[in-house]
Formats: sequence, C-alpha cells, structure tokens
Amino acid sequence: MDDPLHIAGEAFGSRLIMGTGGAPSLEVLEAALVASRTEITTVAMRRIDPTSPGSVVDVLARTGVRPLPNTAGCYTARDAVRTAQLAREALDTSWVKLEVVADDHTLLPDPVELLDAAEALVDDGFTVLAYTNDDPVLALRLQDLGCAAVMPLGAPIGSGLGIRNPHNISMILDRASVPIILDAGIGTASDAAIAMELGCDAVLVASAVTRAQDPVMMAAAMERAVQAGRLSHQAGRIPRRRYAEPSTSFEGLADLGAGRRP
Amino acid sequence: MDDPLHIAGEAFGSRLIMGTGGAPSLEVLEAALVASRTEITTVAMRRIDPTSPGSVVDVLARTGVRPLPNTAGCYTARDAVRTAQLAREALDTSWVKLEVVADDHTLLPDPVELLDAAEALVDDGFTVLAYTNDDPVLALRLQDLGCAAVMPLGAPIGSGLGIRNPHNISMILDRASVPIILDAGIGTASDAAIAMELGCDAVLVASAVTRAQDPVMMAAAMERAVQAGRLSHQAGRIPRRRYAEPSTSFEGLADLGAGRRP
Amino acid sequence: MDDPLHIAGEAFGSRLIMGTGGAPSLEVLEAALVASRTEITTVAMRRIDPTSPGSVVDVLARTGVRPLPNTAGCYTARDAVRTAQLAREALDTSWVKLEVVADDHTLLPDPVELLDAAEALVDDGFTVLAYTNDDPVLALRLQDLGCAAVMPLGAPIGSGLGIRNPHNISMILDRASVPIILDAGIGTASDAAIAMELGCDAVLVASAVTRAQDPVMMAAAMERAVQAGRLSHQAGRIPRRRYAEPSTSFEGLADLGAGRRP
Amino acid sequence: MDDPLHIAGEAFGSRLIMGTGGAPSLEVLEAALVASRTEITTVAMRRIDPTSPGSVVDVLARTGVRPLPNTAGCYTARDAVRTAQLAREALDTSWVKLEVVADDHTLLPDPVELLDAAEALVDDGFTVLAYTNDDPVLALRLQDLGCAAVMPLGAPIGSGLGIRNPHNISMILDRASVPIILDAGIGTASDAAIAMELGCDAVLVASAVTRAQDPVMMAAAMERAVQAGRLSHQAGRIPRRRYAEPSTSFEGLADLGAGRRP
Amino acid sequence: MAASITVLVNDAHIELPAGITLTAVLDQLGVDGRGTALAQNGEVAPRSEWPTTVVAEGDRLEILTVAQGG
Amino acid sequence: MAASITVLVNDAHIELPAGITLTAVLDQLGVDGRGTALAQNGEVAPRSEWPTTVVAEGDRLEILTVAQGG
Amino acid sequence: MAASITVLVNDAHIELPAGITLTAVLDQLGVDGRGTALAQNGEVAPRSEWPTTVVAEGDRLEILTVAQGG
Amino acid sequence: MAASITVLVNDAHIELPAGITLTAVLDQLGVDGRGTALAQNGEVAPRSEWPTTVVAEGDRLEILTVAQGG
Repeated sequence: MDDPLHIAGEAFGSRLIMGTGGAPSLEVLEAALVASRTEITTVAMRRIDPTSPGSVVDVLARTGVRPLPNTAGCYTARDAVRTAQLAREALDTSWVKLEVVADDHTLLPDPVELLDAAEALVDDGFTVLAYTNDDPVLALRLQDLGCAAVMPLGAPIGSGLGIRNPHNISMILDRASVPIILDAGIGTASDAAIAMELGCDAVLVASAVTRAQDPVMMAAAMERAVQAGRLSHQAGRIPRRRYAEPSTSFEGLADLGAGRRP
Repeated sequence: MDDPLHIAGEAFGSRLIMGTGGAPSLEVLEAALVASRTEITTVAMRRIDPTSPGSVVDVLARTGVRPLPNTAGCYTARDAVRTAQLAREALDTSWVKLEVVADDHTLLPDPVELLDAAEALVDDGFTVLAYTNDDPVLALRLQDLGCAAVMPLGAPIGSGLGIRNPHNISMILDRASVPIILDAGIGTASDAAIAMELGCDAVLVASAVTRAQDPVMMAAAMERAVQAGRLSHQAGRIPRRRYAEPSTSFEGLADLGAGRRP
Repeated sequence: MDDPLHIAGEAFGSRLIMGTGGAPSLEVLEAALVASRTEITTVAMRRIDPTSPGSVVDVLARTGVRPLPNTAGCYTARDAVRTAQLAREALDTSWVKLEVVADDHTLLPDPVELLDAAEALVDDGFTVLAYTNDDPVLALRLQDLGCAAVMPLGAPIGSGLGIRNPHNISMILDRASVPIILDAGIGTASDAAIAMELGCDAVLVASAVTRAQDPVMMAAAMERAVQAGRLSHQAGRIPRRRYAEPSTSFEGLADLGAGRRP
Repeated sequence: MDDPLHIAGEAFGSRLIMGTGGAPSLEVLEAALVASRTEITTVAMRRIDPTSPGSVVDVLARTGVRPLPNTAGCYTARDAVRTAQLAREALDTSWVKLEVVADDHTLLPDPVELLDAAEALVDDGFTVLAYTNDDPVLALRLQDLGCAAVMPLGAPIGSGLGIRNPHNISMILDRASVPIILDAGIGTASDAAIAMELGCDAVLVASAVTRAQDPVMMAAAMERAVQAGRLSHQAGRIPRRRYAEPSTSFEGLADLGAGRRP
Repeated sequence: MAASITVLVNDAHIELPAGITLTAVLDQLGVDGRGTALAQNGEVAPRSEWPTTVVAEGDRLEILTVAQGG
Repeated sequence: MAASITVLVNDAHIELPAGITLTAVLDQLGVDGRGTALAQNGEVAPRSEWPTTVVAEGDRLEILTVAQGG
Repeated sequence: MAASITVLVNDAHIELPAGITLTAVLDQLGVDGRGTALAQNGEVAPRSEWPTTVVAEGDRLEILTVAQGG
Repeated sequence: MAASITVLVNDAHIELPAGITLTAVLDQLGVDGRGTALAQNGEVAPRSEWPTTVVAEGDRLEILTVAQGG
C-alpha cells in the first residue's frame, strides 16, 4: 500500500472516508461507496424499522467497507457515550466518530460536552475520532485527551460551503500529532483537494456525494480529488509570484525581422 | 473514449494539456508527460543549439504525445504569424497555440496584436488556440474570428496565483461556442479542479508541473485534479446553504433517558 | 486643501466621484451629491425630453459640483468622439469620461474601439478619463496615449460585485503615471475602502449610491469609506502574521497564585 | 446622539473601541485616542513600574475616554476573576473585557475556562464583555450566561488577518440579543468597515492602530471606516448581479449616424 | 397458562410472554441480530448476555440497528 | 407668405419656417440652451454658430441635453 | 526602636516597619493611588480597607496599576 | 577552385561553398531535419523546397527547432 493513512495503528489505502447518510437508495449508496474506493464509512445507530426494505448492514457486508459508527443526534456527553457503547455491541467495533452537537440549526459541536464525552470514551477504551469545529484550541484539547483522530469542520454539516477558514485548519495542522480529517462542509471536489493540499490526512464527505445530482459520479470525483490534493501536497507546489515567470525561455528566440521585445 | 474533448473536430481522451517549458531535464519531462496522461503538449520554436544533448523531438516520438507549437516570445502579429508558419514546416501541423504578449514583465497578451494575428492565421488555414487574458469581450472576439479554442488565463504565466477572477471565466463560458481551455496561473491541483468545475473544457499547465519540487508527482496530481473537476462539474454539486442540513436523519433516534435535543 | 487629488493639473479635495445615473428623483440625487461631498459628477448626453420636470443642469448649478460628461451608450469610437464633442458644446468642458462598450449585456469596454477613441479625443484636445477593464496592458496603453486618468472597473457596471481582481488593479497601479480611478462594480462602502487601500487615487460610484435603499445615507457612507481607505493606505498598515502578537504585554503580569501561562 | 451604541444600558456615540496596547509612546497613544473619537478604551492591569515616566491614568484623565480593563495574560478562570476584581478596585468600574486564553502562541480563548470565568463574573455583579473565538455556539453560551456584549475575533490577536470567517460572524449575529463587537484580527480600515457591514454593533482595534506606521492617521482611518460600515449597513446595499446593469439609461440616446448597439 | 407482561419497545407498548429473554424478544419481533444493539432501561445490554437476560414487566427496551448516517 | 420646411428633430418630423436658424429652433421648441448641444446631419454644431446657422429642408437635427448618467 | 518586617512586594523582598498599613506602604513606595489595586496574599484588598489593613511579616503584596493593553 | 560565400546563420557568420542548397547547409551543420524549420531572409522556406533552394552571399538564415515551451 502506497502512502497509507494510519489511524490508531491501522493502515488504510484510501484517504477518503464516506458517510452513508443522505443517499436516495441503498443501491445508489452501494454504487457510490464502490466508486469512492473508500475503506471506511460512517453509519448511525437508529431504532429498527421493520418496514424498511434491505439494510445498510447488507451493503457493508457486500462492499467490505469498514463501518465507523457515529453519535449523530446526541446533545450531551451522556447520550453520546451511551450511543457509542450501543454501537460497539452492534458492530463489534470500539471505533467511534464522536459528535455532540449544540443545536440542530447549526449542528455545531458543544465544546464542553464534546470534551467530556471524548474523555469518557477514551477512558472506556474507545478509539475516538472526534468531530469538532475549526477552533485550534479545542482540536488540541481533543488530541491531548487521547483522541485517535481530530475531525475539524470546513463549514456546517451539509452546508456545502467548503472550507470557510483555511487558516484555522492550517493552525490545527501545525500542532497535530494525530491524523486531522476534514469533516463537514465539503461541497464539491475542489474543496476536498484544497483540504488535502492544506495538509489534512484525510477527508470525510457525506452529503456532497449522497445528495449530488449524480452521487456515483460525484463519488468518483471525490476519489480523484483526494488523490490530487494529496499528491499535490507532497509534490511541493511552485511559489506564488506577483508577476509572470516565462515557462518558455526567451533564449534562442528567432530574429524574424520585426520589432523585438520592448 | 469516454467524455472526449473535441477541438476542431478531433477527439482527445484527456482534458489536461501539458506544456514542456521549465522542466529540469528531458528525462523528468518525459516522465511527467507520461504521468500526466496528456495527449497534447506545447512546444516552442527556438534556434538550434548544437551543444544541447537530446531533443524534445525524441521525447515526443517516444511518448507519442501530439505537439502543439506556441508563439511564445512574440510581441507583434507579424512575428507570431511567421513563427506559426515555421512551426508548421517543422512539425507538419497547422495547429498553433497563439501567444502575442505586450511585455515580458506581465506576459499578458496585447489585445490588438492578438486579434490581428488570430485573423491572419485563421485566414492562412491554421487551427488557432488563442491564449488570452480573462476579458470576456476579447474572448468572444477571438471565437468570432474563427479560433478553434480560446485559452483565457487564470493569472499571469508562471505566477501560480490560481484563478484570480472566476467570475470572468464564468462569463466567458456563458458565451462560448468553442472549447475554453484555462491557461496560465495554475499553481496547484485544486486550481485545476476549480477551472473544470467552473465549466472549462480543459486545462493547460506548464510551470505548475515542471517547476514543482517533484514534477512527476505533480503531473499525476494534475491528471486526477482535472478528472475530479470534470466529474464534479457533471455530477451536479449540492447547493450552498447558510445553515446545517443533517446528513444523519433524526428519525428513529433512540431515547436513552438523557435530555433530548433542545 | 489637504492631500488633494490632481487630474490634468486641477486639484480636488474629494477623492470620491459620484455618478448621477440611477437616482429615483432629482431631489434624492441632489441630497446624495451633497452628502457625498463629491466635487465631480458624471452626466450623460441624451435627447431633450420636454416632459421631464426639472433638470440635472439645475442640480449641478445649485450644488456647484463639476459635471463630467460620459459617452455611455456608445459602441464605436466614432460615436464616442461625436458624443464627447457634443458634450463639450453643451457643458463648455473638454473633460470627458470615455466609455466605449462592446455589448449591453456586460457593458465591458471594446478594447480596440476604446483605444481608437482615446487617441482621437486626446488629439482633439480633450482631457480623457478612460473607463476600461482591469487589463494592465490596456490600462498602460491608455496612459501612454495621453489619457489624463485611467478608470479600471472592479466588476461589471451596476453588478455590485466589488473588486473581482485586486491583483490586476495592483499591477495597474504599479505602472501608473496618471491617476487611477476605480470605476464600476462597487457595491458597498468597504469595496470603496479596499480600492483606496490598494492605492487607487479615487473611486467612482453611481448605482451603489443611487440605487441603495437609502441613497443619501449610502452617499455619506461612501464619503467616509473613501477617506478611511485613503488614510489607511497612507498610514501604513501592520503586517499580516500567521500567529498572534499580543497587544497587551506580558511584562509586569501579576502573580495571583494560580497557574501561570503554560 | 445619533444612532448610539448601547451596552448594558449605557449609550455611546462612537462604535469604535480602541485598545491602548502597543503604542510607541503615551503621546502617540493620546493623539490616536483623540483621532479615533473613541469613548471606550481597553487597559490592562500590570505591576507598578516606578521607572516608567507618565501613566495611562493621566492619558485617560486628559482625554476623558472611559477605561475598560481587560484580563489579558490570564489562562484560568480563577486568574481572570481575580484580575477583574483588582481592576474594579483600581478603576472603580464593574465593566471588564474578559480574556482567558489557552496559550500565548495563538492567544485564542480557552472555551471551558472562559465560560467558567464569565459565569463567575456575572454572578459577582460585573458587566462582562467577553472576548471569544468565532464559534457561534460559544458566543451564544456567553450571551445566555449574561454577558453584556460578546466580542468574537476576526483572526488571532495582532495578526492583522482581517475577518477570516465572515460566515461565522454572520451566524453569531443571527442569534445575538446583546451587542456583538468584532475584536482582534483587524488589520486595516476596510476590515473594520466589513465588520460593520456584516452587522456588528462595534469594532475594537488595538495593534492595527497602535502599531501602524502612523498610528494617529490610522486612528482617523478607523473612525471613518466604522462610520462608513455602519452607514452602509443601514443604507441597504444594492443586490449583487452576475451581469451589468446600466447606470446610464439607453433611453434618449442620440442617433449620430454610426452603428447602433449590437 | 403462561402470564404475559407489557414492555415498552422503542416507545411502543408490546405484550410479551413473562420470563422472555432478550434473544427471544428479537426472535419474536423478527429482528435479525446483525448490526443490532439493545438498551434495557437506559443501560446497554451486552450481546453476550442477551440469551440469559430476562425482560420484566414495564421494562423499557431500545432496539437499535445500523442506519445511514453522515 | 413664409414657406415652411420639414425637419427631423430627434427622430420626429417637425414643420418649421424656412430660413430658421438653430437658435430660433431651440426658442420655438422652448428649449433652454443651458447644457444643450446640437448635431446637424450628424455633425456637431458649435454653440457659437447657432445664431447664424440656417436649417434646411430635410435636415436631421439631434438636440441633446445633460441627463443622469453613471 | 521600631521592629521591621520583610514583605514580598511584586516578587521583590522589601523591608518595612512593623504594623504598617497598606496605605502607608503605597506612600512609602511613592505610589500614586490612582488606578492602583492591591492583592494581599492572593486576595484582593478593597481600597476602602487600605487605611486599616496592617501588613504582616512574610506577606505577599501585588501592587498593580493601569497599563497599556489591547 | 570552389568559391565560398559568407552567410549569417542564427546571427553567426559562417563560410559556406557557393551554390550550396538549404538541405546541404543542414547536412554541413550536422542538423537533424526532424522538427526543424528554416527562414531565409525573414521568409519561411518550405521544407519541400530545401533541396532546390540555393543560398546566396549575405543571406540571413534562421534555423529553428522544437524546444521546451509552455
């Protein structure tokens, strides 16, 4: 595996994590997961619904993509911890994408509850990937508490506004000792490329793919965008210059009898 | 060939055009051309240099990439036309990337000379791909004169500043009836993705690849970025929203005994 | 007069030029002109309309603001020159704001016709203030032809999109030997401040004031914005830093018994 | 007093708050305070320095500007509360600008300590103006705790990076029931104008003025910028349009014999 | 004749035989155990204890499964 | 009895006395001369020549004035 | 003969007469009381109590004043 | 004894045999014809005419080839 992503000692070949939420059907979801080449996908815990045909469980089984349960819908540390514990029973995994939001209008994290939940889950043996805002202080606190990855947002969940504050993401990266996964806000492929160029270790997309007009094609776009951004980050871009720098040398220019350059 | 790019009736599988200028060696150039998967590459006409080892001609022969001669270094319509005619003899091609610049500090096109040269070359049977600034009026004039493609800049050549004025590029696309190829200014992979997401038909990169710290890796990055941007453009992105839109439904949320959402 | 603006040897105390177009009434126009403290205002030449009550002429007379006739609505050099000559007769002024547009959808200048008209008008003794796009090459040509001021746009007329390409404006300023007046595109007060901070010598606003919900209040806003931007440009701003720089010194910090800074 | 700013029941004529930190001398500070027309200025509490000539106290007395003590340099709620209490004794004021930072590299607030300090100070009868990051959740919590004003940053203190995330500031304003004062990050006059146009109630500047090359001139710039932004916000800007909207009507255009508009 | 109990399952009142185990509850409701978790009166019921855990009158059960989520 | 001529003023046909000067045309139309300009058959008519310039049958006159403009 | 005490004032050891009040400490140090605050052993000393508060051997005093701050 | 001529090739003076053709010039200079173009006195020399085009005393030749370019 070339240039793998390491989280909590495990290696992944893809740096794109896809969320399963928002897909119009399980068929589309499955095709998008395949097109995205993701190796990790987030799922939620919800009450059984006997009327629903098929199951995400079957999609996971067929595609072999590893599920990462989230705690979406939790407003308190207590609920988030309980939800993580239930997910551990359901999926036999101690990995959890921790979300503790403050309200359902912004879906922004509640800093105090988030820190409490992260601490409790780390204590309980979980591998915690923590969804957070783009505050460098909160990101560092989560890292110091023992989170396995920190997942700052680019913009509110589902907003498609891209990375509103690249400077904050960049400051988070400066002090990162665990993987930083850009989560939330991605609207289009270039947003994902920009995240990787900033130096993020991976990108999570859900709505941007599942709610695109053509989710499968957008999944393919995201797969390439994450690769493009990663390669570009590692290849070392040219510096920005105020004025032009010819890519074609003036040396050996022909004298064709007309005026030469001014 | 899936979703080909058509220029003057010919179809190309890649939407990335690579320039050959600026590469540290012919070996690196060749490897970058291969990594980029480009099918067209720009070259210049310069005086023979008996001391130079190897030749771009050999690289073209080995890689099979089609050369597109440019008129870089020309400040007048007269010089540009003469250079195009020489290139036609040298490479047995009537295709030309037309550049007529105003000064070597900005390398920005001279609008009047550019229009004159375009008209003369079209009259002389050339297939003209015209490098221009991002002025929607000039782009339309070039199209109306019979250019086969219009190549607006994102920023000055070699500046790496990206697309300074997406709104202008977008206005150019609104009235385009020939391919619009974003040329000049690309600094990194996400810039190329953004160009394609705006709706450009292709992207040309030279310095961004050849002068990157690792040109071959950057070529691979650009290849994916152009694909990512194209697919994303066609997949139909989600709308931008001011507030959050949950990707995880609240329906079926468990009642775990703690406070519910506010 | 403090820090006057000089155009063609004349000095002005205000660096804001207001256009008269778009105002809901002559009363509002007059009040806005007064609030703006402008000393120059653009007017158009149109056929007499015997049914129209009052006249811009009266507003000019009462406010004492100097009229600057424009050539709005002209698509050719010939029409623009003729219009300028008529305005000279009507207003006894050889000053003209030269506009030669390519189409009425973008209202962007036609570069070739614009250059022709500028040359003809300079030859005919006019003091030409030339409305242009933000192309540094075209701006330099107009300056070299003898224009008394160059007026690059920030964005299309009436679009309110602000300064789409500050980098181009900045390159224009680098080579300017005549006043550069930011014209078109201003939507709000901060846009005008930004123009002045870039180093522009003056700003022209029309729609941004006359079509605001409260034109008189917006005129007052623009007056202050232009001053703010000018003063700020001259005062020398602080450098941008990646990290914080305390404005409060840590020296002499009390020891209050709790933990000191980490 | 026209359009006053109300904080905790008191009215102020100026919407610019100036910090005293960073000025090269007390003379320059005094002149800048006068030029800024501010009515409130922040000060710190530090150990007496018998060697320092003159005192901020004298400057306050002469200018009549109301001091607002800050808790700069505090990393814990305990220290911040103690510092506020000392300032109350020193200046006979129960107003405090609360700062509790996480580290001296970013000077970003520590969310948990900040909330604790705010609660304790409100309980102790203080009028708390709380410096915070741009997290809409934290801003709402501070407001709900009884802070008299919330002061989100635009960028790190002293960085001069302007408003990095206008979308967050805008979301904070959507839910504000107390004055929102943009604090930290302002680098130049247009930044202050933008803050006011977003709808902020006031702006605080320190380094942007005191460390400018000419602090007194920059203070004058800021005074106008805040007015410009406020007036502009209230005047109701024109909508943004993709294409041009003529400010000069085409009606009554002369027929001068040449080609009419296309 | 077996007595029956009333249990609150996902907020719905359901009648079940007295002495029923969690495993049997899932069977009776036709729930496939894959990807499923159970909370009994707000406490997580470990999967290993489902076969031996008895449900009592008035118990609150939450039966959750994996669903689409961002 | 004075002969009359027909003149195209701002695209409208108007009947005027033969031999009328530009100054008299403006008077007759009630046009205040301030801020006004005249083109006769596509050529600018200098203000100083209005009193002495005679209008002929079929002439095209453009009478312009200052209007609001951006 | 008056006894003296040693007090830590802003981290510096200073010798002062025994029984000295806070007000007298400020006087002795030449500190203008305007914009000044005092903490004694980590606790805020209210201005109203300065004249009557006595300083003891080993006390830690913080004497603060208004300074430039952002 | 063959006469010789002096020709300006890419700004350098070169002595060549009188009557030499363009094709022979390239041979003599060791220039591989691939990707090569020729201008004679500012005019493009079509490749098809190289074998028959004779170079004269004082001619200006530009011999160009494909080079790296953006």
